[in-house]
Amino acid sequence: MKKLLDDPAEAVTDALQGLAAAHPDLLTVHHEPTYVQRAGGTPPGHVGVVSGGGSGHEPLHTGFVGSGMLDAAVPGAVFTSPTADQVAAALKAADGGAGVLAIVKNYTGDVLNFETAVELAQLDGVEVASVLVNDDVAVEDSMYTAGRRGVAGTLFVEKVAGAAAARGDSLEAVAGLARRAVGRVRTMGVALSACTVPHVGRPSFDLPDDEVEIGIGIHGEPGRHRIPAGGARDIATRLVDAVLDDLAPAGGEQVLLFVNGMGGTPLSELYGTYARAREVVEARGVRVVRSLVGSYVTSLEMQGASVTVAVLDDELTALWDAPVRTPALTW
Amino acid sequence: MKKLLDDPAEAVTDALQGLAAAHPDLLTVHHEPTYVQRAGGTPPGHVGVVSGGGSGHEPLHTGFVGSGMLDAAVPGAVFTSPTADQVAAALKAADGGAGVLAIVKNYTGDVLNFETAVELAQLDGVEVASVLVNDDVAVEDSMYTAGRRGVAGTLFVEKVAGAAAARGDSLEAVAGLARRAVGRVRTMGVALSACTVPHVGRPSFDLPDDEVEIGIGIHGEPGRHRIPAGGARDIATRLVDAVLDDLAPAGGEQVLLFVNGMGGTPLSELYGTYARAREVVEARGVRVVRSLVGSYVTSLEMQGASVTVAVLDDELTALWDAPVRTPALTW
Amino acid sequence: MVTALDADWAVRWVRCAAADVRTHRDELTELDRLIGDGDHGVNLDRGFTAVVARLDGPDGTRLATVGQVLQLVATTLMSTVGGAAGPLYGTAFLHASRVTDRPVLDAAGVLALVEAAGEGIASRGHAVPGNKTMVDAWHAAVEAAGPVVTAGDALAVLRAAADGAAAGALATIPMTATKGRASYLGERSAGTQDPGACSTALVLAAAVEAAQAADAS
Amino acid sequence: MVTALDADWAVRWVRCAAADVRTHRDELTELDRLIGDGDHGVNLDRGFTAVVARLDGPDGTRLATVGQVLQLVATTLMSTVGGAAGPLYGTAFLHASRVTDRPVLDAAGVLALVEAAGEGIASRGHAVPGNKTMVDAWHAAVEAAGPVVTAGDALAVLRAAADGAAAGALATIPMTATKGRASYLGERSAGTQDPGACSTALVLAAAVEAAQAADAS
Ligand SMILES: Nc1ncnc2c1ncn2[C@@H]1O[C@H](COP(=O)(O)OP(=O)(O)O)[C@@H](O)[C@H]1O
Ligand SMILES: Nc1ncnc2c1ncn2[C@@H]1O[C@H](COP(=O)(O)OP(=O)(O)O)[C@@H](O)[C@H]1O
Ligand SMILES: [Mg+2]
Ligand SMILES: [Mg+2]
Ligand SMILES: [Mg+2]
Ligand SMILES: [Mg+2]
Repeated sequence: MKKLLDDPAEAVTDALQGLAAAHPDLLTVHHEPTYVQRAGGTPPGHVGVVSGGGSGHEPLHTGFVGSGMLDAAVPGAVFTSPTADQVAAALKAADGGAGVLAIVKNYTGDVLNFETAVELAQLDGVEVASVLVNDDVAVEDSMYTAGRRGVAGTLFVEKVAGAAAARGDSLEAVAGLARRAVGRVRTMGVALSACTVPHVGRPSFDLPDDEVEIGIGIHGEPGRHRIPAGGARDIATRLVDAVLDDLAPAGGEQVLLFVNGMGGTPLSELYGTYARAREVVEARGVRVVRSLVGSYVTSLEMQGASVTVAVLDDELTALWDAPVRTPALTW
Repeated sequence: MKKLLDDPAEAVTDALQGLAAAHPDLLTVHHEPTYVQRAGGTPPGHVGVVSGGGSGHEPLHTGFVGSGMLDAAVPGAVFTSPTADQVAAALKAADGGAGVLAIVKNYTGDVLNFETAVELAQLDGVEVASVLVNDDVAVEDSMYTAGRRGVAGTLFVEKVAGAAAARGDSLEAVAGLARRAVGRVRTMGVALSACTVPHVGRPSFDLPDDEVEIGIGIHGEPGRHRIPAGGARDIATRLVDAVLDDLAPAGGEQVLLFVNGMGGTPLSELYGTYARAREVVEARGVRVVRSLVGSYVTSLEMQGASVTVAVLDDELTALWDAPVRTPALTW
Repeated sequence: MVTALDADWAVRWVRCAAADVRTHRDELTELDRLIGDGDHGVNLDRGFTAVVARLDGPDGTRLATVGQVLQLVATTLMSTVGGAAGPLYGTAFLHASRVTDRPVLDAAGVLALVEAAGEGIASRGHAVPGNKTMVDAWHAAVEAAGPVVTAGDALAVLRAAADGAAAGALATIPMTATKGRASYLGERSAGTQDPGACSTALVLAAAVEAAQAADAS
Repeated sequence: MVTALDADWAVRWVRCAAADVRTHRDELTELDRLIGDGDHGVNLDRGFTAVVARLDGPDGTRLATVGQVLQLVATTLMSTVGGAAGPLYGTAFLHASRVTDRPVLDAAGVLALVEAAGEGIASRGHAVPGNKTMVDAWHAAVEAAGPVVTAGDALAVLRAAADGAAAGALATIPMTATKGRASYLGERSAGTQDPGACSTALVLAAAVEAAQAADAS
């Protein structure tokens, strides 16, 4: 394992130090407990939007702190949910008097720690609503699993909620829009290589040279099954089909198509995959009206990608288009 | 080799198809010969700013086409300079009546093809000025080399030139500012792993697990020497020292510090490296007033990073801060 | 025969557990790498290291009851471990501390401790035996310890619980996970021991170790 | 003895060169991987494939002089190869076409062809012998071919040029590059043959092959 790191135990702290130093206009980093807050705090009277989870998915979530998206983000250790007291501190800090929305990716660790944190913040008089993101169609949502994971679709939910909060919506309204976003976004991913967690020092799974993992999450966990390594067209077709089979669009819908890199995939491959994915989406009678291509919800240096489709309506489109200024997403 | 590609010979075209489909508001892609042009073309009366080079460095250059940066970009095959007729077509297309600035990275292939292209465009009555970017301090600029390479500092030159053109500067003024930018920007890079050119199918060099290449370029070429793999602090110190020794700041200068990923490096490692690099820069009495952290000038999926320092003055700072709207850089 | 276990035992337990977690950190992490996300050993090691640091600090000097020790463990794990294991182990020790707030535990007290811990985890994680989680180990511990309590030997109860946990952890190997990250793997999760069940067995074995040290002294 | 080479020979030359470049594509690319950026074989293969496609198309039917064939090669390489090799080989064939615009070349004409090509490359790339570039092969070709021309055998001149190029290419192995990408490696460039010099030797050997086919027929 070779990485641009010093002590693996300090890797998260070191990265946060750099984030704070590079973006003093956008955010500040708090310590003991650790969380990242928007510079200047939540505007008074606005709903605070908070998310968090294990590190290793950068820019998610810390890179989305700023105006128009997250008011605070809580990074845990690599691939490890933050602790409840970290999350509680961020929830309290992000309260601008109109309450706070907690956006939680559906993992046992995140759910348990956010649950406790919400109770702690509420004890301190902060009004908190939660929304659970579970966009990963690779996992069957059945009694035999912990339920679908929250993956790249989280970006869409955070953007929509942040924009709703920025225009002054109430906590109930922001939470409602975030839930609407969750209901309309689906993702499926593929890994060409595993990633190496710094303190583990070896790849998170072993993958032969001629196979890819279909249905991976974003924690270096293996996927649902392996298939022979096909080309971009083959993979894009599998991912889009899985996503659209689940969304079951009637046809004629307008969608956001988001091709996300897992961290180690060149941008050119993501654009090539986007081209293939778009062909498949449009062949099913769905219109792509918004696009995002890049490495936004990653698994360290994993090679691979995910395809996310979000079904838009006029309001969600307007919220997606609304101005945003964060280290990783700006328009 | 596993990549999200279909036919390696079509990889550049496939990525361009995706780029065009994802950003119709920002750019269009022309074929036969291939170049990328800003949507709507160069505003009449404005200087056109054009760059190009081999593919595999995305988002450089095609991802910087839009308003406030490049009016056209010319992608060659992977790591292969585009042909002269491609470049000539882009130069002609980017002429808004006020002439065109060609920004050329200093590689024999780029220089030769741009030279011919400039002659061809001038034959067609287009006024063209050229500026050669050679920011890589890893290469000694002596009679024993082809001269210093153009690497990540190219982004700074393109941003400055694009902003100058956008405010209506003359060709002479835009070229002068671009040359001033070239004179004040220096870069040094490190590779932790090699990259694999799609049609080659094997890594561009072989690097033992406990060594890193110092002084790499952006074409998967080996560096000047190998050193035992140290941590982020060790590497950042070496890179910053090489850059600042060359720039020889008197102290008190205001600089842009740009930590660039080579394609396969997680963003968190880039921020950690930025934190270390900034400490070293500031310990030498130089003030970091602008920052950029991300994978902007890449070598496919290579793991590694480069550190770029640009010495700012009021005008260069204003041009850096000026609005830009491109697929990869927007503010 | 050890009829009673006190706060000193609890402190020794926690120190033993911390040492054992450190020793087996990479094994736990490897199990989690195979069917989870490869951090379980590191998570617990970070937490127990923090616990020992607090025991060595001013907080460690005022611990008069078993419950006080366990409460310190609970709050420290909750604020340092993160992940699923943090709140789960935290809740286990918190619930256990509530039924052990006295200077000395007898055999029935030990059983109550193990029961409260196991129930805490099950209620927090909504898991039942057979889901291939640490609940399988805790459940087996309680089942094994129950019948032994009438003999009145606190160490024997503890030993039965630890042996039960070890057996319960091994029994997770063939299971297909239906809770936690391993459930994402579906049938591919079968064949590997659940990391949380394995750490549970470690932690309960450390309790026995600590009690044996008392017995010998 | 072959006293004259015509446009048909030039067409055969180009086809032979294309086939040989294809056959040795991966070797050329591997040399370039070692001291450059690993694309030389692919670049030339793309270019010569395009040349053959044009020869097979309508453009290929109206070629009456050697110069016309070489001009088609020049413009096609310039617009399809890219990199350093595109303009360099393009200029070589362009300059060569200017001195060969007649139906048949004698021994002196062959020498003029090789000289013009070599000079074209040297002037375009500002390289001199010893820089470890294709100039080393072209220069050695000209040096070897010059003395043979008085005998009047066009094939012998070509053969001397090709043998010279091969020797010149081998001579680049110990050199430290001071032009092109390999110069970035400094002394680490020594020990590997220059890819462009190697392809030069291939291309000139193809010219001999094509002339021998004429001789036999
Ligand atoms: N719902 C649950 N109930 C009980 N135990 C669980 C549950 N989910 C996970 N676990 C336990 O947690 C362990 C994983 O802990 P750890 O790796 O530290 O956290 P994470 O899964 O967040 O990375 C599993 O091996 C399992 O024993
Ligand atoms: N300045 C130069 N003059 C002559 N030949 C050169 C020069 N620079 C490079 N070359 C030749 O070009 C070859 C490399 O070609 P190629 O790999 O196709 O282009 P690139 O270097 O742009 O990738 C080198 O092996 C060398 O023979
Ligand atoms: Mg975890
Ligand atoms: Mg090249
Ligand atoms: Mg885990
Ligand atoms: Mg090359």
